[in-house]
Amino acid sequence: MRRQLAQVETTGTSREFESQVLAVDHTMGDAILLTVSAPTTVVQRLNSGQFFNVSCRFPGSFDPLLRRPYSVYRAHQQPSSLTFLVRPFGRGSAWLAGRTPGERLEILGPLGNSFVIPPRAQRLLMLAGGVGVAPLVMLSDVAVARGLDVVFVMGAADAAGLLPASELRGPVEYVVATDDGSRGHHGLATEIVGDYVHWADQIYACGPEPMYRTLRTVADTHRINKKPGVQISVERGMACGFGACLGCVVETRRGMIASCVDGPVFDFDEVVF
Amino acid sequence: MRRQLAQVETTGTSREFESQVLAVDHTMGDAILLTVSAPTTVVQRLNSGQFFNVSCRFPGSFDPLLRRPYSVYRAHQQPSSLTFLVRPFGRGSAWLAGRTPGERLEILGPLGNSFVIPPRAQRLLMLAGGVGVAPLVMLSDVAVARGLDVVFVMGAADAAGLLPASELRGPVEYVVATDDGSRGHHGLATEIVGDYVHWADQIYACGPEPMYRTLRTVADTHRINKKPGVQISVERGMACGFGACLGCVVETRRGMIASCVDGPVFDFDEVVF
Amino acid sequence: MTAVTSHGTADLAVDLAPHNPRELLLRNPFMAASGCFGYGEEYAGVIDIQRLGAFVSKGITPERRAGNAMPRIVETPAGMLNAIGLQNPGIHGFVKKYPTLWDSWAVPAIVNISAEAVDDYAMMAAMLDEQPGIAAIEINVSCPNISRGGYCFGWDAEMSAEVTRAVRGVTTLPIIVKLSPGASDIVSVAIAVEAAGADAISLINTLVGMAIDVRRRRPLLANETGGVSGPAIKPIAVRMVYQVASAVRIPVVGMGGIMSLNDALEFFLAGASAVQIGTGIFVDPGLPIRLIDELSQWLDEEGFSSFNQIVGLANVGFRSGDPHLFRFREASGL
Amino acid sequence: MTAVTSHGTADLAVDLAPHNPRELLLRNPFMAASGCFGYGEEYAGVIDIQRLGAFVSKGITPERRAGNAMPRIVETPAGMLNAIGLQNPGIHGFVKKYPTLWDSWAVPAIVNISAEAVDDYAMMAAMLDEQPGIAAIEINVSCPNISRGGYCFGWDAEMSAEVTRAVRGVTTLPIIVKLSPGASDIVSVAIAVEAAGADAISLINTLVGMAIDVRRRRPLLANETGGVSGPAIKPIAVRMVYQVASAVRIPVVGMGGIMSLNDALEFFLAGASAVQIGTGIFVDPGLPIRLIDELSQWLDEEGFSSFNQIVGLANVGFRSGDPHLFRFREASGL
Ligand SMILES: Cc1cc2nc3c(=O)[nH]c(=O)nc-3n(C[C@H](O)[C@H](O)[C@H](O)COP(=O)(O)OP(=O)(O)OC[C@H]3O[C@@H](n4cnc5c(N)ncnc54)[C@H](O)[C@@H]3O)c2cc1C
Ligand SMILES: Cc1cc2nc3c(=O)[nH]c(=O)nc-3n(C[C@H](O)[C@H](O)[C@H](O)COP(=O)(O)OP(=O)(O)OC[C@H]3O[C@@H](n4cnc5c(N)ncnc54)[C@H](O)[C@@H]3O)c2cc1C
Ligand SMILES: Cc1cc2nc3c(=O)[nH]c(=O)nc-3n(C[C@H](O)[C@H](O)[C@H](O)COP(=O)(O)O)c2cc1C
Ligand SMILES: Cc1cc2nc3c(=O)[nH]c(=O)nc-3n(C[C@H](O)[C@H](O)[C@H](O)COP(=O)(O)O)c2cc1C
Ligand code: FES
Ligand code: FES
Repeated sequence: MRRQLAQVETTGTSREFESQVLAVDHTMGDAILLTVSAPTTVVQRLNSGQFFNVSCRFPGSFDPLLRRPYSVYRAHQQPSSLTFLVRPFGRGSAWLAGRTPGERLEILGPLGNSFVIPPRAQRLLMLAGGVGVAPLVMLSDVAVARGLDVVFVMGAADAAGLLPASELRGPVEYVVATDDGSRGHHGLATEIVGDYVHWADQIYACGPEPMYRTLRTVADTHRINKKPGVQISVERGMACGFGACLGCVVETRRGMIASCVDGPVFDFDEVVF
Repeated sequence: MRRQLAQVETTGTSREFESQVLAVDHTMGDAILLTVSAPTTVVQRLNSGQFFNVSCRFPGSFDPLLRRPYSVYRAHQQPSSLTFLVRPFGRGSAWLAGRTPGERLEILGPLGNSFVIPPRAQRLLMLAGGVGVAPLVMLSDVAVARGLDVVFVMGAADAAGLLPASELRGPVEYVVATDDGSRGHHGLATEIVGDYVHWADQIYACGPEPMYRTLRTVADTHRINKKPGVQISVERGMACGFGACLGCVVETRRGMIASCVDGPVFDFDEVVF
Repeated sequence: MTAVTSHGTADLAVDLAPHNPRELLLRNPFMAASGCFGYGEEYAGVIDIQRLGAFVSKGITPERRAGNAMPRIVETPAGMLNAIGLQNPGIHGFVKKYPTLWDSWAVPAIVNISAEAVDDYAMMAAMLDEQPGIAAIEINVSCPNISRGGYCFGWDAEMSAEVTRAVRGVTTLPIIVKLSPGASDIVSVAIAVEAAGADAISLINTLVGMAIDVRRRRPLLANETGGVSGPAIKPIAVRMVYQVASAVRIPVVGMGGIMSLNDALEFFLAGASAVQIGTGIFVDPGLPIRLIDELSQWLDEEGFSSFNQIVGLANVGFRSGDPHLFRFREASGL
Repeated sequence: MTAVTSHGTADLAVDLAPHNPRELLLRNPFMAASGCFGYGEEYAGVIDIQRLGAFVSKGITPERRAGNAMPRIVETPAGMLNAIGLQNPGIHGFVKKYPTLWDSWAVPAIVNISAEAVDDYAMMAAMLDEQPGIAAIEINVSCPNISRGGYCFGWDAEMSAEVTRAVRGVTTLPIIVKLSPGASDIVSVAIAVEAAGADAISLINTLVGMAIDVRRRRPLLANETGGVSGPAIKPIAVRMVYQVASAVRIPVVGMGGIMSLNDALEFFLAGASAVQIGTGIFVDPGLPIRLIDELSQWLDEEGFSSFNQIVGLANVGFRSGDPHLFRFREASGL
C-alpha cells in the first residue's frame, strides 16, 4: 500500500485509456459507485486526491462536449480497477450514472496533485461535504493501512445522503451531521468539526465552496499557532486537465493557479475565497 | 387487418409518445429489428409506408440534434408495438441500434403518406434494396392477408445483407440478388426485376437513389402502356416531418413536394431524378 | 384581447409594440419562428397552435420562388444548416390564401418578408397593410441588397434603417426588424432601426455556415452555404440579445437554439420580452406549448406576479441606452 | 528541415510562408491552436509534441496579465465558452523562458500576440524577431483597439491591415494573421491583410457568446461574455475558410471545432493548407497526433501522393482571387 503515497507525478504519467464498466452499486442517496477497469500502471501509481477526466457521451456525439473530472473513491489491484462516486446532477453525471456493466468509457488520468500525509502526523481529521466524500475515502484507507488514527466527519442534507458507515474500512471514528437532523448532529458538519481540531495533527476537507467558507471561521477560531494544517480539494470546471487552458484556476496568495495540475488539493491558508 | 388500409390521415393524428424498447433482434447483416411499445391508437391507424421520427440521443444531449425517420417494418397489436429495421450507419442509427430492452425512446408519428393497393390489383411486385426492405415487409404482410399474390425481389451487397426468407410471412415468392453472387442472382436486383414486370399489376420499390435510376430504364424498357404503376418510397434528410420546413422536398412534375407529408411514397412517373 | 394564462397565477402577457396604437399583444411570450412553422396550418393538427403567443410565417418574397435544389438541410454539431431558398408562393399568392384563414384564428399571425431591394420590401408591406388577419410584419434584413452588389442589408446600420423607414412609411402595422448575426456591430444596427421606426427587434437569424461532403468532394448543400440554427448558436444569440436589449428602448424578441425553459429564461433574463422557437419545434413539436405552462409555474414558484418582471433581470445595463460600455467589455478580455 | 512522414507514403509537408525566405515549413498540416496548448511544455509528457506540424502559444500581451476572475469557462451545446482574459507573463516574461526552451525542440513554435494598440503589436514583434526558437508570429486581431473606442481590430479591413503592416515593418519572421469571425465581411479583411504583407491567414478565432445563470440571475462567466469554440462553430469556420481561400493567394490555416479526420478534411477540401486544433485537444489530447497518421493513410487509400493535392478540392473558386461571386451567392438563397 505504501506505493500509493509515492511523490505525485502529474502530466508525465497521465494518459488516456479505454475502460470497461465492471460494476454499478447504489450507495448514499441517488449517487452510485461506478467501478471501471484501469491499467495496472495507472492503479499502482495513483495517490489519494487525484482525479480522472471521464467522457460523458456516446461515440459520435459532441454534447456534452467536455470531460467531467471525478476523484478516485477507491482503487483496486485485483482486478485492476477504479471506483468513482457519481452523483447524478447535470447531464454529464446523469449519463455516467446510467451506465451498465460491460459498457465502455474513455478515461484520462490520473490527473492533479494529491493529499499529503506529513511524516510525523498520527491523528488525521477528515471533513466531507456530500459527494466530496469521494477522495477522503481513499485517503482514509491509506491512513488506516499506515496505522494512523482517523476521525471522519461527514455532513449531508439528510440520512440518505450520508456515506454508509460500512463503506469506511478499519478503525475509523465516523461522526455525522445532517441538515434535517435525520441522523447525527442536527446542522452542519462544520459545527462539530471544532471538537476535533485540537486533537488533529492534520485536517483534510472536501466539499462545496460554502463549507470552506464556514471552515475558514472554524479554523480561525480554533487554531492558535496555525496548526494543524488544512488541505482542501477544490472543485473547478475544467477543460484540458493539463494546465494549458487556465480555465480552472484557483486564486491563491501565489496568484492564479491551475487546479488541474497544482490542485485540486490546496493548502487552505493559501487559497483566497 | 383491413383497418391498416384505411385512408391515411397525416398531421391530424400524428403525435409524440414515449416508448419503451421491448426487443432487439439481429437480422440481416449488422442491422437490427428494434421492437418498441406504441399506443394502440397509433398502431391501429398505421399504414404501410408510413414512418416515425425517432430521437437518437440521450436526454440532455443535443447532438445529434435531429430525429431520424424510420419506416415501419411491422406493427403488432399484442402488445401494441412497432418494429423498425435499423442499420447502424452514422451516429444516429448506431446509437439507436445500441439500445437495450427497457430503455426509453421519444417517438413522433405516424408520419407521411402510405403505399396504396389499387382496388383491382391482384399481383404485386416488390423491389427492395438493402435496408429499404423495411416498409415493403409490412406491405407484403398486408397483401398476403388480403389474399393477393406477391413477388418480393431483394438485392443486397452479399448474402448476409439479405432479409432471411423466414421474415416474410405467407405465400410470397422471394427472389434475391447479391452484388458478390454469394446468394441468388449475381448482380443487381434491378437486373432480374424485368422478368416480373409484365406479370405485375402494381410495383412497389424502396431502396437507394441509384436503384431508382436503374429502375427507370427497366420501366421504360418493359412498360408498353404505362402499366403497371410504380410506387416508390423516397429517402430525404428531414427536419420537421410536418411539411413546415421544406427541407425534405422531392422534385416532381407538380413542383417541389414535401416528402414528409406528401411522401415518402411517390408515383414513380411523377418524380424528376 | 385580454391576457389569459391557463395555469398558474402570473400574468404572461406582453405587448411587443407599446408605442404603436395598433399594439402587438401576446398572451404569452412564446412564438414560433419564421421558416420553422410554415404558415401555421402545418401544425394545426399537431399542437394547439391557438395557445401560442404568436407565430411568424415562412419568409415571403415579391415573387413566388421554387427554392433551392436538394439537399437543403444538413445536420451539424448540436445544430443544423438550412438552405431552403425561400420556397414560397410570393406575396400575391400569399395574400390570396392566408390573411383570410388567419383572420379566423385567435393566435396573432406575423408575416416575415424578404427582398433584395428596398422598394420591394415597401411594396409587400403596403399590400399587407390592407389585409385582415395580420398582427405584424417581421422584416428579414438578412438578404443581399442587389443595388449594393449583394452586400447584406443586415450587416449595415444604414441599409437596415433604410428598409425599416421604407416599410414604416407604408404601414401602421407593428414592425419587427429581424437582425442578422453577421453584423459585426449588432448594436449600431439595432439603434439605427429603432430610430427608423421599428416597433420591436427580433434576433438572431441564422449564421452563414457550410459543410463539406468529403466523399464527394463538394459542399453538402446544393446551395453550398446555408444558415446555422439550433442549440449550437445559442450562446451567440444570448450575447447579442443582451447587448441589444441594453442599447434600445423598444422590445427585443430573442431566438436561437431554445430547447427548454432554462434556455428561454436565459433570453428573458438577458432582456428579451419574448422568444421565438425554430429548430426546437422540429425536434420537439410540443415544446412551445409546454414552455407556456412551465414558465407560468416557474414564475409562481419564484414569486413573480408578472412575466414582465423578469425581463432583463440578469442584464445590468438593461435599456440603459448606453451601448458603448458593454461593447468595450465584450471585445476585451477573451 | 525535410518532410518526414511516419506512416504511409504521401508527402504531408506544407510551407505556410511560400513567399517568405525564412519559410514556415511544417512536416504535416496539424497544429495546436493558441490558448489550448499552453506553451507546449504542458503537453510534453502527454503526447509526442515533436510530431506536430507546429503549435501556437497562448496569446502574449505587452504586459503580464493575471487574467479574468472565475468562472472562466462554461460548457455550451457541442462547444464551450471561455473568458480566460489572456493570463500570460507578458512579452518580457515570455522571452526570458520560452525562446531558449523551444530552440531545442524539433517542432516549429509560433507565438500568438495580442494588443490593444498598433504600436504594441509592433513592439512585441520587434522583440520576437531577435529571439531563437520562434518559427513565426500569429497576430490575433480579435482585440479591442483602444484608440478607436474599443472597436475590434479584426472587424475592420483597414485596422487589421494597419496592424499587419506595422508588424511586417519590424520583422522578417513569417506572419500569420488570425482573423475574427465577428467581421461581417471576412473576405475584405483577408484581402487587406494579404496586401499588407501577411504570409498566411488563420481563421477562425472564437465567436463572442454568453450564457446566463438562471438561478443566480447573472451571466455565468465572471467576464459576462466569452469566446465560443468547439464543434458548434465548425460550419461557420468551414464557410469562412472556403470564402477566404478563394479570395487570397497566400496559405490559409483553418480551425474551429475539429474533432476527427473528417472534420480536418472538410477544412482542407475547403481550401485550408493546414489546420489548428484547440478545443479538440481538451477533449482528446491524442487527437492531433492521431490525425497525422489517419491523414497519411487516407491519402494513400485515395491515391494522392501529396497532401497539397487535396487542398481546395471542394472549392470551385479556390485561389481564384474573385471574392465577389461567392459573396453574392452566400447572402442569397437562405
Ligand atoms: C477535481 C474534481 C473532482 C470531482 N469529483 C467528483 C466526484 O467524485 N463525484 C461527483 O459526483 N462529482 C465530482 N466532481 C464534479 C463533476 O466533475 C461534475 O461537475 C458533476 O458531476 C456535475 O457534472 P454534470 O455534467 O452532471 O453537470 P453539468 O450539467 O454539466 O454542470 C452543472 C454545473 O456545473 C458547472 N460545470 C460543470 N462542468 C463545468 C466546466 N467544465 N466548466 C465550468 N463549469 C462547469 C456549471 O456551473 C454547470 O451549470 C468533481 C469535480 C472536480 C473538479
Ligand atoms: C422515410 C424514411 C424512412 C427510413 N427508413 C429507414 C429504415 O427503415 N431503416 C433504416 O436503417 N434507415 C431508414 N431511413 C434512414 C434513416 O432515417 C437515417 O438516415 C439513417 O439511419 C442514417 O442515420 P444516421 O444518424 O446513422 O446517419 P448520419 O451520420 O446522421 O447521416 C448519414 C448521412 O445521411 C444524411 N442525413 C441524415 N440525416 C439527414 C438530415 N436530417 N438532413 C440531411 N441529410 C441527412 C447525411 O448526408 C449524412 O451524411 C429512412 C429515412 C427516411 C427519410
Ligand atoms: C429551415 C429554416 C428556415 C428558415 N427560414 C427563415 C425565413 O424564411 N425567414 C427568416 O427570417 N428566418 C428564417 N429562419 C431562421 C429562424 O427563423 C431563426 O431565426 C433561426 O433558425 C434561429 O432560431 P432557432 O435556433 O430556434 O432555429 C429559418 C430557419 C430554419 C431552420
Ligand atoms: C481556452 C481558450 C483560450 C484561447 N486563447 C486564445 C488566445 O490567447 N489567442 C488566440 O488567438 N486564440 C485563442 N483561442 C482561440 C483558439 O485558438 C481557436 O481559434 C478557437 O478555439 C477555435 O478552434 P477550436 O474550436 O478548435 O477550439 C482560445 C480558445 C480557447 C478555447
Ligand atoms: S483545466 Fe485547463 S488549465 Fe486546468
Ligand atoms: S421535413 Fe420539414 S417539410 Fe418535410
